[in-house]
Amino acid sequence: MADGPGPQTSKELEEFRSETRAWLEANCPALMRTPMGEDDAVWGGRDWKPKHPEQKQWLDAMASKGWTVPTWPTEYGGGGLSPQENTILQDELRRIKARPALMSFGIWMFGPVLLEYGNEAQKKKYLPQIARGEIRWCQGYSEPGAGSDLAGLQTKCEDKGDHYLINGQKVWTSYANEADWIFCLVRTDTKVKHEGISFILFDMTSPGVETRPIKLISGASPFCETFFTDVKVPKENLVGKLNGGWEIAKRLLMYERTSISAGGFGGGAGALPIEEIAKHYVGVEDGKLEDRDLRARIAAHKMYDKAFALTVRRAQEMAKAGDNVSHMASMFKVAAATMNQEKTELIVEAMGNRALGWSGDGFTKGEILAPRAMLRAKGNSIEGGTTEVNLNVVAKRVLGLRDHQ
Amino acid sequence: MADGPGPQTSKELEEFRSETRAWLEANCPALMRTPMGEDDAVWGGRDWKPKHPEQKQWLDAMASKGWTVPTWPTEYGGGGLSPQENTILQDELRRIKARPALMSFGIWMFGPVLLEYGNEAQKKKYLPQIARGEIRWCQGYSEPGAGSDLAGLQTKCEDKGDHYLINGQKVWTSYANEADWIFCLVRTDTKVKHEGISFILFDMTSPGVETRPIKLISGASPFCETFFTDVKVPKENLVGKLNGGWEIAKRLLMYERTSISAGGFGGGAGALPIEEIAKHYVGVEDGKLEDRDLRARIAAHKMYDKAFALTVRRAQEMAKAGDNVSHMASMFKVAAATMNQEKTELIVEAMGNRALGWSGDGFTKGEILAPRAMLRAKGNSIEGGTTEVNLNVVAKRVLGLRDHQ
Amino acid sequence: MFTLTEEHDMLRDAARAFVQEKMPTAHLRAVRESKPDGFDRALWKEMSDLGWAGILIPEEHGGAALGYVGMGLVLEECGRTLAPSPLHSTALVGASALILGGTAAQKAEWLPKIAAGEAVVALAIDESAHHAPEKIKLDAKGRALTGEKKYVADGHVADLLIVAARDGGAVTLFLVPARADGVTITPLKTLDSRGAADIAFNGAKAEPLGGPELVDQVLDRARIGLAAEMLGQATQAFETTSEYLKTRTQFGQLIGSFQALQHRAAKMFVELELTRSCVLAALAALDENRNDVAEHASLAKARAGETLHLVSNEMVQMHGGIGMTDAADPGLYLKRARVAEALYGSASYHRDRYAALNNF
Amino acid sequence: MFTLTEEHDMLRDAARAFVQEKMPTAHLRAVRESKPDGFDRALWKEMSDLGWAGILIPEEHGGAALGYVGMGLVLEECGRTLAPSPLHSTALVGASALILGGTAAQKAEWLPKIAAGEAVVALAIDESAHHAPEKIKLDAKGRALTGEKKYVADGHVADLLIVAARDGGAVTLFLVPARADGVTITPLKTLDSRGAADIAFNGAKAEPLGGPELVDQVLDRARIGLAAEMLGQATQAFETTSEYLKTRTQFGQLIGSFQALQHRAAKMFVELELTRSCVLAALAALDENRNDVAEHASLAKARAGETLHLVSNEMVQMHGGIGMTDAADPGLYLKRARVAEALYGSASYHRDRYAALNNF
Repeated sequence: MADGPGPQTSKELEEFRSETRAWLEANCPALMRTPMGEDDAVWGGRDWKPKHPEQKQWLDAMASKGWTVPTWPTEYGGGGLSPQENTILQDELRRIKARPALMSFGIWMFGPVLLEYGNEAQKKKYLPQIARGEIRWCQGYSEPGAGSDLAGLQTKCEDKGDHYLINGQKVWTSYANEADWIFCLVRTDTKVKHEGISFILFDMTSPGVETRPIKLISGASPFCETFFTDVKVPKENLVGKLNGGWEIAKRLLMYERTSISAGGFGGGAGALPIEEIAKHYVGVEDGKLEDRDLRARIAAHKMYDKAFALTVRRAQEMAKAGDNVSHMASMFKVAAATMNQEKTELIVEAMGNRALGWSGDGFTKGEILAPRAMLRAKGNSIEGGTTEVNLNVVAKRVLGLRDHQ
Repeated sequence: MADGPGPQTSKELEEFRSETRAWLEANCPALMRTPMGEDDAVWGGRDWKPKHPEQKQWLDAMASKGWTVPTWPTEYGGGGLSPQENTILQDELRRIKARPALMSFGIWMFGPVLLEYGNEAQKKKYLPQIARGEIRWCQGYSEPGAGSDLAGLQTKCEDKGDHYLINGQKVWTSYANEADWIFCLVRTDTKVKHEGISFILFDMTSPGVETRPIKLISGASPFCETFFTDVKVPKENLVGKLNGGWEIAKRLLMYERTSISAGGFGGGAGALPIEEIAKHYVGVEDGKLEDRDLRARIAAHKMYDKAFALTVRRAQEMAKAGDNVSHMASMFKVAAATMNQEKTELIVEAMGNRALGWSGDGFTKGEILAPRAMLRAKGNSIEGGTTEVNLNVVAKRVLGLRDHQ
Repeated sequence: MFTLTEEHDMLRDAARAFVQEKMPTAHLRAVRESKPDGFDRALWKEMSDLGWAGILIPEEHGGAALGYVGMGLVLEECGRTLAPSPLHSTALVGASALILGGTAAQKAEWLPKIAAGEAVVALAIDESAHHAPEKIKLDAKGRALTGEKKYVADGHVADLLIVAARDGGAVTLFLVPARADGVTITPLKTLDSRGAADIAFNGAKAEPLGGPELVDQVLDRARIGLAAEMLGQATQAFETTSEYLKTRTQFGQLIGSFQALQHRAAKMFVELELTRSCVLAALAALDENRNDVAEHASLAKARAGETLHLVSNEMVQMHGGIGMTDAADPGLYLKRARVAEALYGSASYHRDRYAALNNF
Repeated sequence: MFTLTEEHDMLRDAARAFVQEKMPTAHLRAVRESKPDGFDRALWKEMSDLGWAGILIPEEHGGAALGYVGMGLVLEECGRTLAPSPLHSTALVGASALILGGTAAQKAEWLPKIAAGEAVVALAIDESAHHAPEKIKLDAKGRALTGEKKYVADGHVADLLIVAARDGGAVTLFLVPARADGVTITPLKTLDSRGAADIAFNGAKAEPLGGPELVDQVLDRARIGLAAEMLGQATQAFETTSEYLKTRTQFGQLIGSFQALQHRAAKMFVELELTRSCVLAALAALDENRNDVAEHASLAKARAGETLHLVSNEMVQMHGGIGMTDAADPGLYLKRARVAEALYGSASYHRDRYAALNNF
């Protein structure tokens, strides 16, 4: 393994580190270095009202450097950083425990595919808005009859000469009721399946767009049903070729899986390690959890958790060394879902009847969150590609097993 | 649920019980009431040499009453007992801990289908020989290319006018090297699959029959490869219709699954309950197995085991009450295999390094048997229909799920 | 052991017809929205009029004396649709405690009220987050109770409390009217919408009920009855899911035609059949007054818990996104499952107990 | 942490070429039939000549000083074909004990012999059926050993024994030449055909080696090295099985096209990738001299044990009847798997230890 000369010398990188550290020290408000509560995430968008002025201050500072999207090119609002510089930036952000300046499907999913598939006008128009958190995007993918079988989608997009006309229904649109624009898969040819899909963008305030939040078993409503009735969309809003959307869709799904797995799923009451929760609710005898059966299962889970974290790190090191690790995305998605479901179930079990509350004063706030986190986690093996679909992908693309012939 | 009058009054049945008890007391030799060792099973057959004279004495006594096959009609060597009488006989045999007088694939599998599908001449000829243990049968089913997909068998059977000519190869023929006759599936039409199979019988001493024992991972060789080269078979040895063998084959498989599940798999070192083995090798602390993780898993296994035994009993009671329980055969096969594999693995784990011996004086006889029983048990989910095939059967026939259309 | 009498068959058929018609899952949704008690008192009266509240109660006290197998069949049918009512706490647990341990006067006072659906009874056992009857501390010296009980099922609606407490050495049961002085009931809003209560006792006057062995006897009945309800839940969850597999299409195929799902469904079927045997055997063991009731109770509760856990998770997963919505049924089964799994001892608790009962 | 050096890559490639050519599974079969030692001394000499016996040993004592990552890579390759040799007992465990705890004289005496493949070393730890270093009783008062050791890997062929014993309070390690007076070695015929020994000590004279913390250090190295070998076994068992799924036909289809098998194969792949990370991280932790070696060792050994258990069982099942025959490879992997799972602590042992290391 030759140590070829990198694009930057280690001296240059060290300089970047000290400059970055100084800048962060000067520009990250104190409040933005404290732990985040449930509602403290900043998603930006036209209607965003900061909960604290520091949120806006921090977002604007980061956006001014292009550091909400550090590796995007500077001409599109990015920071233009090299991978090494970005690693340093992330290190330094972690060091001061800075909150994310901006959460965004535009950053995680839409931006990367637009960089690859968009035309120059589209990139110029949309990417800087994403980087600055001005426009909040949502994803129009699943439909009632097209979940795992995404390519079975039916939302119709007709060419009306000077515009497209869209009719149909999407479901599981995350935060559609709070989003400004949507990136959307539509059917532009009904005679073929995968080859009849296009990737299109439009404003959620367009006439004919309606959203209806879906109440989940956990009690929350982060998703919507979204209805399109004769929605007119300018022709320049098509990304890539007409009927060429499936390739873009798959690429975007890859970014989605990676971002879900790498970030882990939301933990709910998971701020404390399981074993501390268990010690509190189960009790300890001779230094060991009293329920030895549960203890063994918690230990097995923690080992799985650690093995997963080590594997993420291994994949990162491999990627840095130039290896292709795209085959690992489906594996991470499966493992991350399994792990989060196991964790939230173990917490519920460890808390016994204190995790059986739904609301009210009889339980602490953490006790109320535990079963909701468990319920929420059931979706981890469904959203962003079901575990079944991801196991199919591993079997076929990674292991080379074939379908029935 | 009406309590209709049974075929026999309870007074008659009580008389049968006392007569049976007296007869067994007089006719079951003392040695035949002691626990069986590894090589004490009586399989009968032309070449059988009893290890002890009592074995022959016991077999002859039982055969004289027709009680080796208690429910078969008396004209075919059976006991002609009603189901209630048979239950009483089995009770009384268990009461004195009598060894089985005769083990036989003829009794468990071939006899029942011959009673159903054979013609009068065949029943008269073969069934009494089975009942008396004079002829030992083996089963010619699997082939190297036809395991789970049994109907893919290729052993060719040609009509040569006054006889059939058989060429081909079978595998997994239990004790073929010790059997006198074989019941065998052969291909009599190569143009169709299931409809080209016939069920035929022949003498293993026929010219052109050759057997070769297969050594298993457990070290034992209970199965053979069996080769047929121009074996001539009389035409009257066909059972049922030409090309009508698949129906008979399936019926026989049902008997096989039922006999495997009801009898359980051979236990090897399993004479002692797992927890007693574990107490000996793992140690006890405060009355509990020291390895609490293993203890929880042994408890879970024992509960599964008990649940299985209760389910067998429930099915028996349902059958007795006239319910159709044939849909439970595949379920029992799956559960029995799982259970026996779990049991033998837990024993090996509990015995630690004492279950890692293969031979020699460094280990006790029971210690040597434990890993061999574990290895042998791996076949439980393969033989008599794999677990995969049985799960398919449950999904399709019991749950009504369909194949891809 | 597994044979039902004609009376049992009739009882089950009647229960199924009633529950399916009057208490489908939509009824639970209605109760969740509008009944803070966690059940519908008018329907509970109807159930009592059908004789269910008195299934275990001798005829002399107004009951039908149909035994635990009969009780189990009705609980199973109620489990199928998650029908909320005080049937388990009152007609099974409460009635059992009084029948087994009550004096003639106590029986005469309470059993007719129970059979008539006029008194709701709750058993107060646990004092911490986990089921641990061997650790009960509630003090009953001088027949005055002092201490706390946690998550008492139907404690928020009970008329009569049966309280496990320690009078000197052994733990025994005591009767306390729920509205007596010194009893403070804190209602809980629970995951399964049925409600429960934390209860504090501050010198509440109590009448003793039977001796120390009564605690185990009553708890084992509670466990077995709950296992029967859980069997019904798991069976229905499985059947609803099987139906969905036969109707939902993806990739141009019914999802039930995918072999990976077929095998998972087949394995659930095996688990359900095994669990059914355990539950029926445990109910029969009660009616037959056998000496291995404890073992049967732990077996039934542990296996029902494991099976329901598996099936409720698979129900959500196999329903996909739909299964995550509050508007669909899987969430309701999942929530009730987690409550039932924990009540009267988790599978982990009963594995431990089963091992102890088998001396290892 | 996971990045290999060029030297490591070369070492692994050389090991793979050698093992695949000279020690395929057919070699284990040959050893099983004709070598009561459980390995081939000529091939062990060749392995030593390639420098493997001295991978850990400093250059001044004739070794290559390539560290634990290098050692792990070679052990993994040996695991792939179940290649039998004293590499683990001698080059890893024996060398580690001497390097970490030996005096200058002890090192000078033994390390060159180990590096040259001239001395086989065995670590004698367990005294009962299970790995339990905290319960060691073997008495070392007055530097004379008395007691018994069970199932000492390579104990039947060792020249030098490293023995854990108690001199007064704490357990420490001692050196005893295998042919010394007072040492009685009973060879064992083992499931994996490699052999082992029960060893009795009756006043055998012993030299102390290092202090009490040495026992844990050496055991953790043994566990991590064995986990690397097990990773190789599991990886090859999986790859052989995957290939079989792509060639075996039933019902007119490759069996690997059945979705139920595809999902099981995919899950095994996930387990293998997670286990690989644990093993590599543990080896790196040794080379980096980190303070969390104990946790890494238990993680690697437990996960390698669980993964190998799963994969070895699936290997037999997916091969069907063929998998049950002695002539096919699955049985060989299964047998070695069960031995490796038990040595130096089962998954159950290491779950317990991991929990204890994490204070719960």
